[in-house]
This record gives sequence, structure tokens and C-alpha cells, in this order.
Amino acid sequence: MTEFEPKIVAFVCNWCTYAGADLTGTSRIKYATNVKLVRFPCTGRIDFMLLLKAFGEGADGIIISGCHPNDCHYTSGNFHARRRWIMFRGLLNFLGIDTRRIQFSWVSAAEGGKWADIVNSTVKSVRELGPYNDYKKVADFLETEVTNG
Amino acid sequence: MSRIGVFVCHCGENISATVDVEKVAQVAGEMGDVAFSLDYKYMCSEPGQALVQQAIKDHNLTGVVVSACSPRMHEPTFRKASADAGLNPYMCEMANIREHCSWVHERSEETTEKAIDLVRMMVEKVKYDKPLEPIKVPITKTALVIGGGIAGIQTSLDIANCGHKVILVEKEPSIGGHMAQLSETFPTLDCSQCILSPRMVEVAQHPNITLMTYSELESLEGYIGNFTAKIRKKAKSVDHSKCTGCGDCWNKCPSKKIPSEFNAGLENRTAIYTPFPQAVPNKPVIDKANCTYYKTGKCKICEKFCKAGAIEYDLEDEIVEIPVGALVITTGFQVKGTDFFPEYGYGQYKDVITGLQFERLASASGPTLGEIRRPSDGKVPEKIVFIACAGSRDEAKGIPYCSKICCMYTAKHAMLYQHKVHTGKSYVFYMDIRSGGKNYEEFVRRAIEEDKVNYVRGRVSTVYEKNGKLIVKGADTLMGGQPVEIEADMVVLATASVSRCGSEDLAQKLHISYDAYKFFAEAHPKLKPVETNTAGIFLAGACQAPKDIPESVSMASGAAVKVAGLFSKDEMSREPIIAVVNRMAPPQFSSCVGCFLCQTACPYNAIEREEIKDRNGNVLKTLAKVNPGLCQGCGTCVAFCRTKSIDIQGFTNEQMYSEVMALLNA
Amino acid sequence: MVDIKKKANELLAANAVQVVIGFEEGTSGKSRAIFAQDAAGVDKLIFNSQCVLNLAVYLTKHEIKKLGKPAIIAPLPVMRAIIQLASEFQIKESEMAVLGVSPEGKLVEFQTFAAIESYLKDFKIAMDEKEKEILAKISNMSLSERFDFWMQELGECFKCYACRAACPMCYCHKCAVEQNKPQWIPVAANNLGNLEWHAMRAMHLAGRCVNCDACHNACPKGIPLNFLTKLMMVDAKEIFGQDGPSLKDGHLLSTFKPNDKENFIR
Amino acid sequence: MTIEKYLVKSASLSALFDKIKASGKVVQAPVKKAHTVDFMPVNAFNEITDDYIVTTQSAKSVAFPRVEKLFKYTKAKKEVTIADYAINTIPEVVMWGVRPCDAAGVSPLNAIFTWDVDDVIFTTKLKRTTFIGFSCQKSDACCFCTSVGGNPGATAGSDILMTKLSSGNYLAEIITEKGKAIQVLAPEFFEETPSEEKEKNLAQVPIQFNYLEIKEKVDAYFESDIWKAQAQRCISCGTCAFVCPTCACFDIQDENHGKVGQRIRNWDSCCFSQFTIHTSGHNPRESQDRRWRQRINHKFSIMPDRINAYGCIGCGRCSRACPVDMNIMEHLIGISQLAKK
Amino acid sequence: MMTLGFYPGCSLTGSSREYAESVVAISEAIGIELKQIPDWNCCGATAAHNLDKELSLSLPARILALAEKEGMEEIVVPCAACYSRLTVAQHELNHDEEMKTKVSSIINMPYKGTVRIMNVIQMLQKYAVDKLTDLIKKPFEYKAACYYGCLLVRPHEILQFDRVENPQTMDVIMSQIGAKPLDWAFKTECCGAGFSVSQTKIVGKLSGKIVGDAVDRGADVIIVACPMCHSNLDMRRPQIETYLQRKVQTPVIYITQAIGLALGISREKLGLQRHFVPVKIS
Repeated sequence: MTEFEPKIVAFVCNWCTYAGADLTGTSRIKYATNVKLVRFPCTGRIDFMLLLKAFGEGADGIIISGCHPNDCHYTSGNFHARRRWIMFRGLLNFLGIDTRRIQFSWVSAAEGGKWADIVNSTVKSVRELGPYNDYKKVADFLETEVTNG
Repeated sequence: MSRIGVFVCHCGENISATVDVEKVAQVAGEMGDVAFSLDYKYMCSEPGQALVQQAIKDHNLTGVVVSACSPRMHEPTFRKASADAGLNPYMCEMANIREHCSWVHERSEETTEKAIDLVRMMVEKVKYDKPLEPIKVPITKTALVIGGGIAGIQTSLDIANCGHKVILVEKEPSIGGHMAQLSETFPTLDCSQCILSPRMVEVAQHPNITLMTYSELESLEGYIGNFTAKIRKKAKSVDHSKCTGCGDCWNKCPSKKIPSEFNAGLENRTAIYTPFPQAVPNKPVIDKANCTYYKTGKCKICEKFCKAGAIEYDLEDEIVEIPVGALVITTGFQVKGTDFFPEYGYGQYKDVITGLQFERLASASGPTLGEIRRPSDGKVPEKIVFIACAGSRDEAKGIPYCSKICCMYTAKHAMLYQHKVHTGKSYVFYMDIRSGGKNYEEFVRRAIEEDKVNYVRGRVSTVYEKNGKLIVKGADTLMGGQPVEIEADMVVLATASVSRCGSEDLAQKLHISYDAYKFFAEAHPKLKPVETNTAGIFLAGACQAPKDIPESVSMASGAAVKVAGLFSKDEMSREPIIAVVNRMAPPQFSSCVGCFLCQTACPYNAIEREEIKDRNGNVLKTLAKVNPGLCQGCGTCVAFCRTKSIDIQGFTNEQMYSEVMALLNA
Repeated sequence: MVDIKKKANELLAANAVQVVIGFEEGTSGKSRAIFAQDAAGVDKLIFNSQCVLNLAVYLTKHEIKKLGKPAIIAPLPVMRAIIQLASEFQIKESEMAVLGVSPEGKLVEFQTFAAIESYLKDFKIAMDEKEKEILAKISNMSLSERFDFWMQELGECFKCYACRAACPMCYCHKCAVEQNKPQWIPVAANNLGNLEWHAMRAMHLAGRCVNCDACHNACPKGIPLNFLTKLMMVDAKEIFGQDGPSLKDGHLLSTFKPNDKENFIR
Repeated sequence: MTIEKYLVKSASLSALFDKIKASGKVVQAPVKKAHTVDFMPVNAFNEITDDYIVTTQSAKSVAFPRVEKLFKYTKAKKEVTIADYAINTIPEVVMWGVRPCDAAGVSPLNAIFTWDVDDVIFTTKLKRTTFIGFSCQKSDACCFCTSVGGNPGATAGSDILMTKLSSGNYLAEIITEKGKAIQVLAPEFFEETPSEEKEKNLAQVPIQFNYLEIKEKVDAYFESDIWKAQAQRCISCGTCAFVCPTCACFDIQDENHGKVGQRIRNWDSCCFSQFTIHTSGHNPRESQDRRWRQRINHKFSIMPDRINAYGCIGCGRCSRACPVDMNIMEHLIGISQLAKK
Repeated sequence: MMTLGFYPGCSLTGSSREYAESVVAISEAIGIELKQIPDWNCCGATAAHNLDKELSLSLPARILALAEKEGMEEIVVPCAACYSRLTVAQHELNHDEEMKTKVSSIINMPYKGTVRIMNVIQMLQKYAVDKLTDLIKKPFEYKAACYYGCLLVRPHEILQFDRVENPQTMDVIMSQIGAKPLDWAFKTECCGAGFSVSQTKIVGKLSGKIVGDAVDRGADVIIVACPMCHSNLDMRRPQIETYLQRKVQTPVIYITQAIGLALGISREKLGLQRHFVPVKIS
């Protein structure tokens, strides 16, 4: 049976993690193809709703990464993001949404290796968790029709 | 309906090796709103860019997606090409299928699939791109140079000679930096003071340069062209307008036991002092930490003896606020002390000194007036051992990099010693000699052949003191690794050049990044060595990485021309990637409800309050408004706004939303 | 209630205020809002345990503002809502008079919002045993149990937005839900649409909810959606030490501390 | 057809239910849920509750659900293929336990959905639904069906109307062909007609006002301030519209996911502030009193004029569900007491 | 009476019996009973880890497993080589689960790695330091050159004991019993170790330098804590003297013997008579 290939989207900040991923490229460090990057000017720009939208569109895992605290190109974008993630992660967990599928990290422009690590380890852990069927069932827009109530 | 052109690059075979570029171009062609697609070997080449321009004209494209390398690399290139072909540059996007795809995956079906997804993502994004015009921002044509070493001096002079105002800020009482501490300089052995002092005087007298010594940067606000710098001018307790620099005060000052920073601790100085005779400005300051008056309230001898009445004990630190257009950081480096080396005695042996201390010994204005004498007993050493790579290139000590200048100054030190002590014998323990500059190798050969310096290729394992002698235990790898033991009178460590301590605090004040060793990070190691990631802030000299004087000077001139280039225009156009608050018909005027939580979140306080008034002036609503000059486009406010009333051009909500949708829906 | 009515009539008589916002008898024992503009109206004012609607929701409605300067009967939840609204620049001290009602039902007069805030210092928001027990019950469920529990509860929702309408903090005249470029929240009242709506609502109330339960009381389907905002309040208090509204110190999500604690970022 | 009356023993009620269930029809009946009583598909008789005055939500969901997929579409480069609503998959449904007021609501709702274009989905669903009504034994302060032409035992809209008699048995009135079809399933349960009077076993709902007067007063007082006074406490949520059996406003949305998507119809309410917003940002009904006036106006003036059906059947659901107790009966009484102009 | 585990190793039951005798003697004096690990085996020393990794880990693992079986929490390992082998093995097994299970199967005994391994100086620091001052009968007033050798302080990242370049722990204890420790440069220089047998001339030179420097700086006695160091500095004295071209009669004793003397324990009980260079100090 072919192995389950998780669909993972990564929300990354342009100045650090995106550049870090570039460095992973220039250093030719191989990693899994499951992860695709969406570039944001800063982690402060990442809207928390996008996490739910991603799961709603069938993502099995999400990586969110940006500059280390104090390294933010805009000085405080990552601080705001961190506080936002702390609250939203609490809410998601309370709602029963599997926060193990969301990997938060700080990756600087010089940490190409760390980026490859995070991608590979997230793909591995999400592959072990399997497809996010609970959420796919809820998000199955084509089928569910509400007839009662 | 948008008409999008997709251009897939082979990048030689960097991309086509693992991604089926023809398939990507073909599938891209079938995507909705894509009017044209092709793949080509070198998109960023002249013919490649011409292809894009031709396609824009032929198919009157409303959007361009170049799928090639990272936008951080060639986005400006293709945006300029699109602009030249008549398409608004901000309608051109790049899909990163090289660094994020072809280079990091093997050749496979999935790799091509991923490349197609990345292209689809950008095609969806381009649909929501809007034509944008750069923002015009006025420029303050004053430069702020932080650091008064040779790099700072050169930068200030170059900028000032272009006719712009320069503020040169130096932490120490005098400019000159490390170069002032040197005796002669390699490879020409011309005396450091002789070539430096005229430049220092030129800086002091230059009409366009305002010199602020004994001062530090307190804080920096604003952005390229419109910075506001607050400088803390530390209280000198001496009124330099009255002081004539006669020196009575420091001759009479009773507290003489303060190790002189300038002489690297080999000599003491008084509480009221000028660091060295050729100091610019050549007027003293009072070191409050060690002055008896400031500690106990008694003494005041300097005031008594000052004929000009220039001593003013209760002068306060002064904070000066200056608008500046650009900054050049030239804060330099420092060397490790001998206490950093347990194997060489933890710094307890007086005659184990650093290269900088040797410079002071060799310097005519130094504590021994140029004679090489042992700090312990003042005798002229008969035998000196120089140890190269002390701390540098040493993983265990956390300094894996090469400090670049020690090979050269060690050869110079050995040569100077041989010139001054003809009967002396000098040894240099080295791993490799790195003398890559102009006339550098010849200089080292001269030291070895003419001045008979014994170069021993090997490491020194330990140095210990025995009956007044320093026993140096090493090995000579060219003689079969045979142990070598030398009874030396003095040992000079060519200690590692490291970043200034506290450089990360300055970096955080400037919002520039720094590397793992706290040297300031250049924007691009090869292509932008003098710029930082923060527009308007440039680097020169050893604060970016260890380097010698010629490199520091050329880097300084490089930074100066960057600043001059910025100041050559009256106003600067800035990327229009900034936030905008939406506007609507009355009575709502905007979906913004004026909660102003975004105002507190904005790191650049770029969000102001705008009062909407009716005809007879009473305020109907107070809404948020973005100052296009201040906004740097970080987008924190956008993700934060509950009513989604504020959006970043180029990274709008619709675009980010459509990108995520495109990625997850094949 | 007598002293409150006397004060209300005084204010109306002196034209210090033009309307008194309070509670009156409703259908079959329920209480409802009344906008008394004369002595007859004031006479209908009542205050009992049934008065759970948060009257502060009316302070931001332009229809009510047109009635002139209001005096508002303010039990604790309304006071807290007033402080939060003031800190978000939606209401001003000069625009209203606040007739506080202490937990014992006594009239407490406030001249300034700061006075209200200091009065609230000794009535910190706290959840009673039953609320804590329910919150614990949900939290102790396993991940999938919690997910099923919420899918079941939120499945009842038919997006009448009564929770949004009743909440004093939801004063935005064009809510993000009504955004369609992009369509952040699906309009459909199916599982996905409800989950995303209630998640966003809870997130938008992080650090702003004053725990007045108006949202739960307004929900025609009785969904325990107030426990989403209660969780946010508990997290805000435990992790960031923010308990209750305040005029000066910044809002939970618009400020930060460099050493905010977390254990999940690599 | 003329109404045929039978007696159904209370004991045989559950058997009748099983017979209907056995015939393969989907049966929806009032079920006691955590916080509400609502129509849910049921499999066994014991799931059904009779401890309710009216269900929280009306029975309109059977034909006009809160979310309905009109069609699915798939986009290719050049053309779009559409998969229409599978009309044939609409099941036969029996709405068991409908109140007479609910049943009375079906005709105005149907009038809206068929006044110019037949809404095929709605009408098909309605055709395949059989309403087995149960007369009201109890009523509360919110009920006012008698004031708008209905009564606790009205047969209008039901296919079979069961009225519980003091003996515990039920008077079953077969009203329509569809009712006949149910009776045919289990004729043995429909014995001879009882002698007892039906009216004695019905709830007493006092008449509060004459709805015929309401229309002309509403038209006369269109510009008056009564609407402002009445709408002061309304906080413009959508509860009243969504629980109302005769509210039929909907909002069409296209949900797109890459190349595939669907067009869905969702409930909407005229009380939402953004209901009438124009793309320019102008909103004809800017304030809540305008919207409240529109609600009353539409049910008591526009519908009678246009489609000759009153849009309110007096079930009182909107008053019970309203978070701020906007009691519609009270307001209608207020309007009816206005002086004639 | 505190009991600690005790692992003598081959030297302390063979060529350096006096080290074991003195350790046992001073332990009794400070109220500690040393209980040998039953059926202990060789620690593998340098031979094992040059030959086979699994062997070099299994031998120490068996010793530690036996100690665990006996319920010992702490064991004293006077010989520097054994101390180094045991500690390194425990460290590696704690960081490599796979190897840990493999080794447990090789020695077919459960191995947890919970035992705390102490060298003599660590034992003295923990249990003796506070009692020493008042137990001293006759202060050991001599100028002492404390020689640490190599395995006692290296590899530092694993042993985490004292400073690698300029260790001080023996000096501190010696000054506590009245001695005047010298600051000299050969504390951790190599004594020639294994060459003692195969290349005795080299040991003569290396150990010669060590002894020479100590004597030049006026040392009355050289203090060691490792049987290998002792044998090279003491037994190979003739080769040292030929290297130094002069007679050198400065005695070499174990730190435990010096402490024993200070506590007034008899010279025979401390095994002082077993040294090659006669110990003339009392």
C-alpha cells in the first residue's frame, strides 16, 4: 500500500525562515517534498484564521516559522505572533483540534540545516498521525447538507 | 479577467535537473487566466528578460509569474524588466522552484507536482495584484557615522567631501580607534600615527563633519531617509571651549593608578586624561568611575590647577536628537585578552602579552617609547616566541573562524623586534601563513629570510614560568612532529579578533541582525557587503568581520558612496508595500471602528488618528490612517484587525487567502 | 430599587440625561431593556436576578445615541463592559452617566470611568464552581472526544448571530463574517462554517470578554459558546496575568512581553 | 376532498408510527434535545416527545433547510460542467407532531416559493412531505394563532390532524389524499368516529387583535415613530427570522475550492444590519427601526397584497426565541390600537 | 558507619597494594566502610577500547550492574584508569539506548546506569573534608607537588572533574592537612604511561621532566592519585636519574598515604614500606 503522503503548508516570514529555506536550497540539503512555503512579510502578518482555512482545505499539517525573538526585521512582529499563537493554540486544543499537527519554530536566515530538520521531522510526525480525517469529515463541503434543525 | 504570462526557468540545469520544466510550463498554460506560458534555459539572462518583455507586448499580459529562483534574488530584476515593457512592476511575481524545490528534492513526480503547485500559488496571487506606484519620501541629507576608527574617519571624509553633512559619534574621548594604537603597519612598515593623524585632523577641521566624542547612540527611530537618532553626549566634566589642552590638570591629577585602555593596560593613566598625545580632540575628559572627587567628593586638584577654568564637575550627560538620512556603522572589533588562554597561564604571567600590547611596546608613544621591554622587569627580551592562531581557528574555544590579520601583524612584530634587538632571537609558531594581500607574502618572506625570524610550523601546547623564564612547549611538525621546548623571555599571543562586547545591544537599537559571533550581518555576503537588511544602515570595517586596514578603508569608501548615492536624489522612492485602511461611502466611511488596538501594535507608530468631520466641523468618526512614510509593511496590524479594515499592498488578505487555497486545491 | 428610580428621575428632570437605560418587566417573568425618557418610564424600572442582558450593548448603537445622553443602570457585568469599551475608544465619560448597582442592589454613583475601574478592583472576574466544573469537564476529555463534543454543540448553530448581537464587545458595524473578499468565514451554517465562526469569535474576544454570559443567554439553541470565551479568559489570566478590563495597560493581543512563556516553539 | 373522521386508540399510535416507518418513509418528529425541542429524524416511537407547545425551530426545514446545495460545478480550462440537484433523491418524509399553526405556515411559505417561478427543489420536497398534525392541548403567553385566522385545532395544511380526546384516544381527521395514503397503510387503526366533541379538548387561545385591521394601520403609519419606539431594544440578530415558519429569505453563496465548488442557499434575515447594504456602501435600511418596520410590513401588508397570504401564523416562536423579548404579539396589539387614519 | 561500594581494580590488588591499604585505612578513620563489589571483573583499561567497542563498554557495564544488584548508590574507584573507563562507559550507554540494551544482553544482567562513580578525591571532598581538620594528629608540613596525570581530569566533557589545564582539588586537600602545595607546570603532563614496560627510556625522559621540575621548585614529596603515575615516577626512578644526570631521592606517595600520616596512622598500615624510593618523611 503506498505510504500516506501528508499535505503540509508552511507559513514563513520573508526575512528569516524564507531566507533560511533559501540557504537550505543553496546548501543542497534534501528534505521531503510534502511542505510548500507561503511567504509573509513577517510572522506578525500570519492571520490565525489561515490555520483553520488550511485544515479546511485538506492540509494534514502546518508549519509556522519566523525570526528568533529579538531578530525580527520589524523588531516586534514575532513577539505579537508568539502571543497570538499561544492564545490560538489554547483555543484550538480546547476545541479538540489536533495541535500536534501544527509545528511552530524560529528559524533564522543562517539556519538552513535547522529548516530541513523541522520539515523532515514534521513530515515524519504528521505521517505517523495519518491524514487529518476528523477535520476532513467536518470540512467535506461537497457532501454534508444540513437537512434537520 | 486577467491575462497572465508564466515563464518557467531551467536555470541552466539547476531546476531542470530535478523538475520537469516543460510539464510545469504546459500545465501552467492550462490554468485559468493564464494567457501564455513558456520555459527557457536562463530567464534572468538578457534574452530571457527580453522574452518576458516581448510576451507582455504580444499578449498584452496583465500579470507575469516567473518560476525560477528565490524572489529575494531576482524579483527586482524581473520587476524592472516588466516595468520597461510597460507592465506595472508590482504585477510581476516569482515562484521559487529552485531554492525551495529543485535544489532540495530528488528528480521525481512529486517534485514536479510541487513546482506546479508553487506556480499555481503565484498565478492565484498575481490575479489579486494591483498596479502600485513607489512612495516618494523626502531624504534628510545628513549621515550618522557610529565609530571613530579608520573606517569611520574614511567614511566621514568621503561623505563630507561629497558635500553632505556628517555626524561622527565616538565612544572614547578621541577618535583613532585601534589603528591609533599600532606602531608601524604592514606591509610597508610606515608609522601608523603618521598616516592616521593627518586624517584625524582633517576630520576635526572638516566643515561638513560634526565630531561627537565620548558619545554613544541612545536610540534610533524612523526609516531610510528619515531616521531620528538620539545621541548621548556623556558628560566630559571639562568645557572643551575653554580648555587649551595644556596638560596641567593631568600632570597634577593624584589618582594615577588607572590602567590605560589605549596602552592595553601596560601603563596607567590619570582620572583626567587624554588617551594618547595625538588625540583628536586633544582635550581631556574626567573618568568619573575612577575620579576621587566623584567617588568621595574631595580632591578637585584639576580645578585648582586649570588656568583656563575649564573644569565643570556638574556637567550632565546631554541627549541630542538629530534627524539623519542614513547611518554607517564602523564600531570595529576587539582582541581577546591573555586571560582567555588557560594553557598559556590564564593571563597571570606578566610577560605573556597580546599582539596589541606588543604594538604599544613597539610604539614610539607607548609606555616604553618604542623599546621592546618585558612588562615584568623591564629588561630587553633576548628570546621572544610569537604564537599565531591564539584562539582563532579553534572550535573548542568557540572561534572557528580565521582572524585574517594576525599572520601579518605577527610577522611585522617579529621583524620590528629583530630590527630593535639585533642580537635577539624570535620564533613564530604557526599553522598556516595567510598573507593574501598585495605585497603581503613578500613581507613575510622578508621577515623569514632577511630578519631571520624562526618560523616553526606547529602548535604550542603550554607555556609556564620557571625561574623568570617562560618555557614554551610546542612541536615542530615539519621535523616529524618532534617536541620543541624554548626558554623564552617573552611570549606574544596573536589573540583572536572578536566583535566588540555589547555589539548585540547596538544591533538591537538599530534593528539590524548579527551573526553567531555578534559581528553585524551584511545584507548579502557577496553582493551587498556594505549594506544591512535594514534599508539606510550601512557597515564598514571590522564590525562586520575581522579585516585589515586597506579592506576597512575600501569598505568605508564603499559605504560612503552608498550614502552619497542615497543623498543624490532629493526624495527617495520606497517600495509601496505598505498598509492602507479601507474607505467607504458615508455614513460608515470605513469598516474601521476606531478601536486603535493596531496603533499600539505598530512597531513604527505609523498609524495615526483621522477625524471625519461633517460640514460644520463636528466629529462624526475617528478612524485609523497609515502614514505611508513610516509604515515598513510588516503587516502585524493586518493580521490583528478584527474587522479586516487594514490591508498590506502586495500581501493583501485576498492574496494570502488565495495562495493558501491554491496550494491545497490541485 | 427606590434610590435608583429617584436618582433617574432627578437626572431626567434636570435634563442631565435624556434617557435612562434599564430593565423592565417582560413577557411571562422575563426582563427586558427599557429606554425610559420620562417619570412613567422610570417607574417601570426593575432589577432582579433575571436581568442578565448586558445593557452596555446599547451604548454603541447609533439609534440609541440619537436619543441623547443616557444614564445607564450598571450591574457588575455592565460596569466591566463600560471599562473595556472605554479602553477601545468606543464611549466617552462625558457622553453618559453611570448608575452603578452593587451586588447587594445598592446604587453606587460614579463620576469617572477610573472610579468604576477602582470599584471593580475588589470584584475581580471569577468563575463560580459550576463554570469551573464544566470547563474542567471539557478540558479533561480526550482530544477527539472534545472535538466531537464541540461538533455536536456547534452543529446546532444556525448562524443567527444572536451571540454577536448580544455581546457588548461586538460593536463592529461590518463584522469580519460579512467580509467576502476574501470569504474568511463560510456563510453556510454547516459544521465547517460554524466551527470557523465560533473559533474566530472566541479569538476576537481574547483578552476583551468580561464574562457576562450575554452570548449564551441570547443563543436560541442554548449552545455553551460562552465557555470558548471563558477559556480565553482563563488562558489570558494564567499565562499573561491579565484579569479583567483596564483603562490603561494595553490589550492582551496588541501588546507583548519579550519573555512571554511558551513551550511549543522549536 | 371531504374530511373523514376516525378514532385512533392511543395504544395503537405507536403501532401506526411503526407502520409508517416500515413503509420506508423518513419520519421527523419533535425530539427533546439538550436545550431545545426540535424536529429530528426518528426511528422509534419512544424517541418522540409530546411535552412541547411548539418546537423551537419551525418545520420549514424539511423543505427549506438552513443550508442547501443547489448544484455542484467543476471548472476546466474552457468550460464548466454543472451537476444539478438530484431531485430524485429527495426522500418521502412524514412530519409527525406538527402543530396546526406550523401546518398553516406551509401555504404562505409555498406561496413565496411559487409566486412567479416554481422553486423546483422546494416544491418537490413539499410534495413528498406528509404533515401529521397534533392539535394543541396547551398554549402560552406567546401564542396568538387565533388572532391571525388560525386556531389550535385548525386542519389547514395538515394531511392528517390528530386531536387527543379526554378518553386518551385520538380523533384522526384525514384531510388530504396524502392523509388517505397514510390511512391506507394501516386501516385497522382507524376505527369508527367517536362521539366526543373536538373543541372541548383544544387549548384556549384568546384573540388579541383583528389581523385584518393590522394591514391598513401598518400602511397608514408607515412614516410614524411607533416603529422607532418598538424597535429600540432590538439588537438586529437573525433569530426571529430563522425560527419563523414563514420567513423565506435566503442568501446564495458560491463556495469554491480550486477547480470544484458548489452553489449553496442559506437562510438570511432582513433584521441583519448588512442585509440591504449596496456595493457603494449606501444602506437604505440603516437603522433598526426601518428593519423592524420592514419585517411587520412584509408579513402584514406586502405578502397579502402580492401573494394573497398572511406571513404570520401566530406560533409565537420569534417572541420565545428573542434575546431581548421583542414580543411580536404585544407590538401587533400596539399597532391595532392605533387610531384609524 | 557509612558503607560505600569499592572497586579496587587490578593495580590495587597487585602492584599498588599500598594504595588500596591506605584508602581503606583513611576510610575507616573517617567512618566509612568500603565494601568490595562482589565478583568484580577487569575494567578493560586501554586494551579493551583499542580492541573492540562492545567489549570496552560491557566490562565496565558488568561491574556497574553488579554494584546495582548489590544496591550500592555510590562506588569509590581509586585508580584513575578504572575511574575514567567506568565513567566514560556509563556516559556512552546513557546516551545510546540501542547499545545499552545490547550490552545488557551481552552481560545478561539488567544494567540501569544509576550508580554514581567517584574517584578518591571526590570521595574525600564529599565525606572527609569537613572531618579532616579536627582528625589531624600530625600536620603534614612539607612542600608537596601534586601530580594529577591524565585520566583523572580528561576527557573533561564527560568526567566534569576539576580544571583540565590547572587542576586544584588535590592541592586544596593537601593544604588542609598542613602541606604547602607548589604551583608547578607539570601537573597534567604525560608520565609515559604504558611505555613504562615497552619504551622505558621515553618514560625516563617524560617522568624525568616531571620529577625534575618538581624538585627544581623545591618539592619535598610528590603526591599522586593513580597507580600508573606512581609506578612511573617511583619505580622508574633509575631511568629518571639517568635522564636528569643527577640523583633524585624525592619520594612519591599517594594522597591517601599523606592523609594517613597526618591522621597518625602507622606507616606499615599505609604500606609506605612498599615504595622503591624510600619515604624518609614521617
